[in-house]
Amino acid sequence: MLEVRNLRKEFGDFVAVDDVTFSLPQRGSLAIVGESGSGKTTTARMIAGLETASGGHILVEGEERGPGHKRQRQRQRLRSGERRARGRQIQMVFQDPYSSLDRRQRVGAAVAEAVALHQRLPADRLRARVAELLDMVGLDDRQAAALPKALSGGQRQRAAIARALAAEPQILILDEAVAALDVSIQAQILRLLADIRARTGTALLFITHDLGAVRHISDDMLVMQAGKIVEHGPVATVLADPQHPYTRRLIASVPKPGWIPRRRMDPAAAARLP
Amino acid sequence: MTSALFARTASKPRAGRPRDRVTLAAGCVVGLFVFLAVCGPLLVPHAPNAVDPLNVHAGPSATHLLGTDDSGRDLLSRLIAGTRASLAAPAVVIAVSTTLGTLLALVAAWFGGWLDRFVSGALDVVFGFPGLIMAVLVAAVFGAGLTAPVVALSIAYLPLITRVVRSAAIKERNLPYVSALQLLGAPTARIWLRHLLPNLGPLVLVQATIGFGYALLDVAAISFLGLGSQPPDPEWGLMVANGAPSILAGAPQQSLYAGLAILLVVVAFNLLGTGLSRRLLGEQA
Amino acid sequence: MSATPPLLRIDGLGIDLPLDGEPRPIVHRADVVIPEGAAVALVGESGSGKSLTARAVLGLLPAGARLHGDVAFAGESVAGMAPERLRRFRAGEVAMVFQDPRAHINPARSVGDFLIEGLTLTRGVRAADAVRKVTGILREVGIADAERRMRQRPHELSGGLLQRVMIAAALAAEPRLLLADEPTTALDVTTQEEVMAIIAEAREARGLALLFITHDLELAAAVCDRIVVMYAGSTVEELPAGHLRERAAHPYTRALLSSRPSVFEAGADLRSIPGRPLSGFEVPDGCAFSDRCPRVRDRCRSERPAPSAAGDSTAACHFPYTAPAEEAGCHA
Amino acid sequence: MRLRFVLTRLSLLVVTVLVSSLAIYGAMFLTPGDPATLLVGGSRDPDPAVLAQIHREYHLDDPFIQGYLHWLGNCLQGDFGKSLVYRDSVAGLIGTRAADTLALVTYAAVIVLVTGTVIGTVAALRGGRTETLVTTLTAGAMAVPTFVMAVLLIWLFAVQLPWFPVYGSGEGFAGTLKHLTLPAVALALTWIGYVAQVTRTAVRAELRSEHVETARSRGVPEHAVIRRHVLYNASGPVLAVSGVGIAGVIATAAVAEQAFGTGGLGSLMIEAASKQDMAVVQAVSLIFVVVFVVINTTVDLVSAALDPRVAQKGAR
Repeated sequence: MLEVRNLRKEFGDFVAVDDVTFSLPQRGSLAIVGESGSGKTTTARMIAGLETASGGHILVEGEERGPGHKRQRQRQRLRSGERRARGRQIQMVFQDPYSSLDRRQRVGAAVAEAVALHQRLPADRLRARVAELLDMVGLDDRQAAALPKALSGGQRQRAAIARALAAEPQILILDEAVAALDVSIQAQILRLLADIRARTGTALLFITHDLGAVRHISDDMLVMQAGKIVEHGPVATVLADPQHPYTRRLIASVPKPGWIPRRRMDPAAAARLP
Repeated sequence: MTSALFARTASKPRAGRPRDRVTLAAGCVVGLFVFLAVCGPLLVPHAPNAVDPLNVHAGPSATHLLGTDDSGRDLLSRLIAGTRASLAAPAVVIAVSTTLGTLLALVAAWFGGWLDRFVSGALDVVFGFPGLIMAVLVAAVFGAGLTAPVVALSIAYLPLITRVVRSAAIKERNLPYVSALQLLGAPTARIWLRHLLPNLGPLVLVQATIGFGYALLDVAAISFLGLGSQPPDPEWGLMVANGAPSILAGAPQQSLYAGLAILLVVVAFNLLGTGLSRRLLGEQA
Repeated sequence: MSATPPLLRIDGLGIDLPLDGEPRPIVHRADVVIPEGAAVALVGESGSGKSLTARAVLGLLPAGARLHGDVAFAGESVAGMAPERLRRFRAGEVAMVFQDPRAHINPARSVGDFLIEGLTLTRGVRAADAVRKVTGILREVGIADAERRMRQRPHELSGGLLQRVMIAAALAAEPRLLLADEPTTALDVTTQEEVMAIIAEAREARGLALLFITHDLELAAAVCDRIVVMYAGSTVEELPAGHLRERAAHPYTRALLSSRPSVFEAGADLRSIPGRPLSGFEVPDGCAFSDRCPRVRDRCRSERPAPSAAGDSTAACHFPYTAPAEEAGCHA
Repeated sequence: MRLRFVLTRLSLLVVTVLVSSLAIYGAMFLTPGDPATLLVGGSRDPDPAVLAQIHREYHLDDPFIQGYLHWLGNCLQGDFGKSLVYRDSVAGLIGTRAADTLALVTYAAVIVLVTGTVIGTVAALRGGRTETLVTTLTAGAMAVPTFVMAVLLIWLFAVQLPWFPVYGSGEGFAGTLKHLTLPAVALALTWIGYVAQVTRTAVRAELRSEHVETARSRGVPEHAVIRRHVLYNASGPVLAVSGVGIAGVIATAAVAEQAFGTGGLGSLMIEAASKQDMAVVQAVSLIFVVVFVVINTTVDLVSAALDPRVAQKGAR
């Protein structure tokens, strides 16, 4: 359903994303794993259309989505119907639960605004749809009537997910969506996402550095390092039998029973660090 | 987490009730003067420009509560009548510079790139031109009167407002909720009007309130220098200048009262502004 | 109790901070014991009070903080130290590594300046000697081109390198106890491993004791001897790291273990804890965890459980697990 | 990176001066009538022959840009034209008054810098009541207009307590100092408040910063923490605000000069403006703008030298 071909992004001389190619099937769940500076978030932002690609193609159901040409993109910026149609393709949930919501807008109103952008509904049907969405993410009436600051990080992230689902997107991108949460809350959100995928068939593109979360939520994964894909395959296979040295290193760095931290970086490499 | 907790403990105890009372009082003073600016001419006990050559430099009395000036005009009436002229000019300055500045800031922050660089650069240039000097220059061209200085000050205040709002707008524009709205396909106009502007509103209001005090100060200074309001207008800055020669003669009341009126209004606007800032923006002590 | 006191004993520590003008309890009851040379982890989520507890060890609390209970270093109460004694204690006996080195190292001064300051200003080491010493330590923590790094400003270094600088600065003081407050939370996993390895090696070489503050139970169990779990301002469980998986008795510890998705086991069920972690001042009368606990009973809501020892560990729970954990989803 | 920042700042200085000079020169053409009437010095009914001569001297009939370049070229060579009101060369008028203004501005600037930074620092370090008191007083000081302060000082020290002379600018160093004290205080007060408040905020922010917590956690003696970490780090913003303070003193010097009748460039400009003697107004505004901009640029450059992060941010 989503196809990314030879995607590239340059910031001046710096190549942030280099020749990234992958696809995400209908109802699929793909994780892009990498550390800071790997280009995973930039890739996600280009797919969502928040960043212009320097080259390559992004296709949703065979249709070109993120044209590389800047001028073409700006023309599209003007057509709001087109923008909404794109909104029904891809939605995104961001890392920081504190600024993902407008601090002056009540949670219910934020979801209602999102629903109203995509469906012309009479007031009572709109209200019912908002209640349905909030219920799906586990928020009640009291939380719907609250301002974001009255909610915990996990509840805000639930609200952000409800807002994204209002567009009934085919693909939901989660950009480190649980990284800022407490451990016990992370588990809640991961379960919620798995549940949503099962109920709505929304495909998930999971951007993360957390291999544990990947195992729980994704079918396939790709590993990025310095802008390039270094490994790509089913999650179980990659985690059980990593091929690329960087993937092995990444897995070896995860604490587990009997794990002893080791210094793997040679001093010469450390000297080249900024 | 810990640092956020510390910040809260450090700032909260200082913002208690007494400060809010100060803000409330400042708001009342501002309200009183706005009321006087609107209704003042209806309330004055004497005609503000009526001279009385037999009763110059009179002290306070039942008929003249604050005494009279060098021409025997009633000072209280002149102060009240002068409220409108003294407040209207800075109000225009702030209205123009705030509206224009907020718009410029939003445009620069939203589109970024060369447009932002151009706006910031242009404002840096304007900032290099002190407002008072600009006002004197235009007064030299157009002759004395309030119009030219008000235009000059509106331009001079532009960079001050725009810089603050722009940096806040850039922060706001980069928050993920704006990206989320864009991804939902919300029209740009809607994002601006329903989200960005309301969120920047408190900051703009605070800036405008504090700026008003300084604009009043600058307008009064220009009138004091003889380049703004002209005699016999009872504008406060002009009254300070008019009264100056009488001070050495031992009759400081005209300058003092007019000066105190200016002081009171500026302090009130400042306190109201900082109070609003604390309430609305939750800023430092 | 033995004749020689442990290196660090935190005994019934409570900390109140002024919030909205009135003192609120942030830490209710923290108990930690660190023998000479041992590594103890203080594990908890946000609001648990773990960072504040660590700061209390240094006597580094915000203005207006009220303390009860005691923190004793080698038998000497930290709260009772005179200012000059406290300063020498901080300069030479404990050292702290903070979570965010970028904020915690003066950005306007050079890295070298930061490193030698602890020696020249606190114990009158000559600058040249101090430079020689910290150069050696920088090499030890994996910074080879020490001379160049010391001339640089903090903003020119990556987060991982800066954290090594912070550790080097702590080691240069030759402390007996190292406090590490989430030293790797802001770092990538591969860098985390490097930094933890550096800390482990330094401990080995120096016989250094460690108080390791973290939210990551797995990491804590891997690098420490004993684990102290905190929740909402109280110590809820204390046990040997090796027993964490099978013998954790407190429902919170078990829930925390099973809510972490495992990288290494397919199909393990992810159990989430309902609700959110509380802060110390939000705690109800009874057990702080009662609202989220799967084993809650009436008594839990009215009576706060006191810590009680069972074998090698201690748990503050009315109804602790006694059977080895099978269902926790994390087999050893 | 550093060099690029310096070049950016310097080119901004040049652009600002060019645009400002263009505005100063162009302002003359905004008048509804003949710009030459602004140069004859206020006479309502000027002699056509004089007007024609002015047109020739100021190249008013040439294309605008040519006239501007001609004027700017002359100004750069120190030739600011002639004032028909004062019947003197503008350069001569400026020359005799520049020293008075320089003395007043320097005096006021010294007061602002010393008092403002000291008060602000002490307030932040002492905290508690001192801080509240200083915050209140400085907020008050910022609200007192220079000319109102002038009136108060004159009333207090000329009528009530005759300690200081209030008019004129005095003879000799001591005399000048004595005569300029009241004007300098009136001029300085607003800016003392401003500098003190920003200094206080900057020092406060450093006191609360995490790196200061680190220094304390390492047992660095408190006096060294204050000196090496708090004051050292706050010096950047304090320097920047000092620059704003000096620039502000210069920009408002005219008011103090006029209020105390000390004479100087500011009062020259205001007199000239009220007499619509454009040649003088243009010359003095240009001088003020150049000085103002040079000070702002210098402060930016020095701040960048003190804290390299400023330069990095600015060059982007």
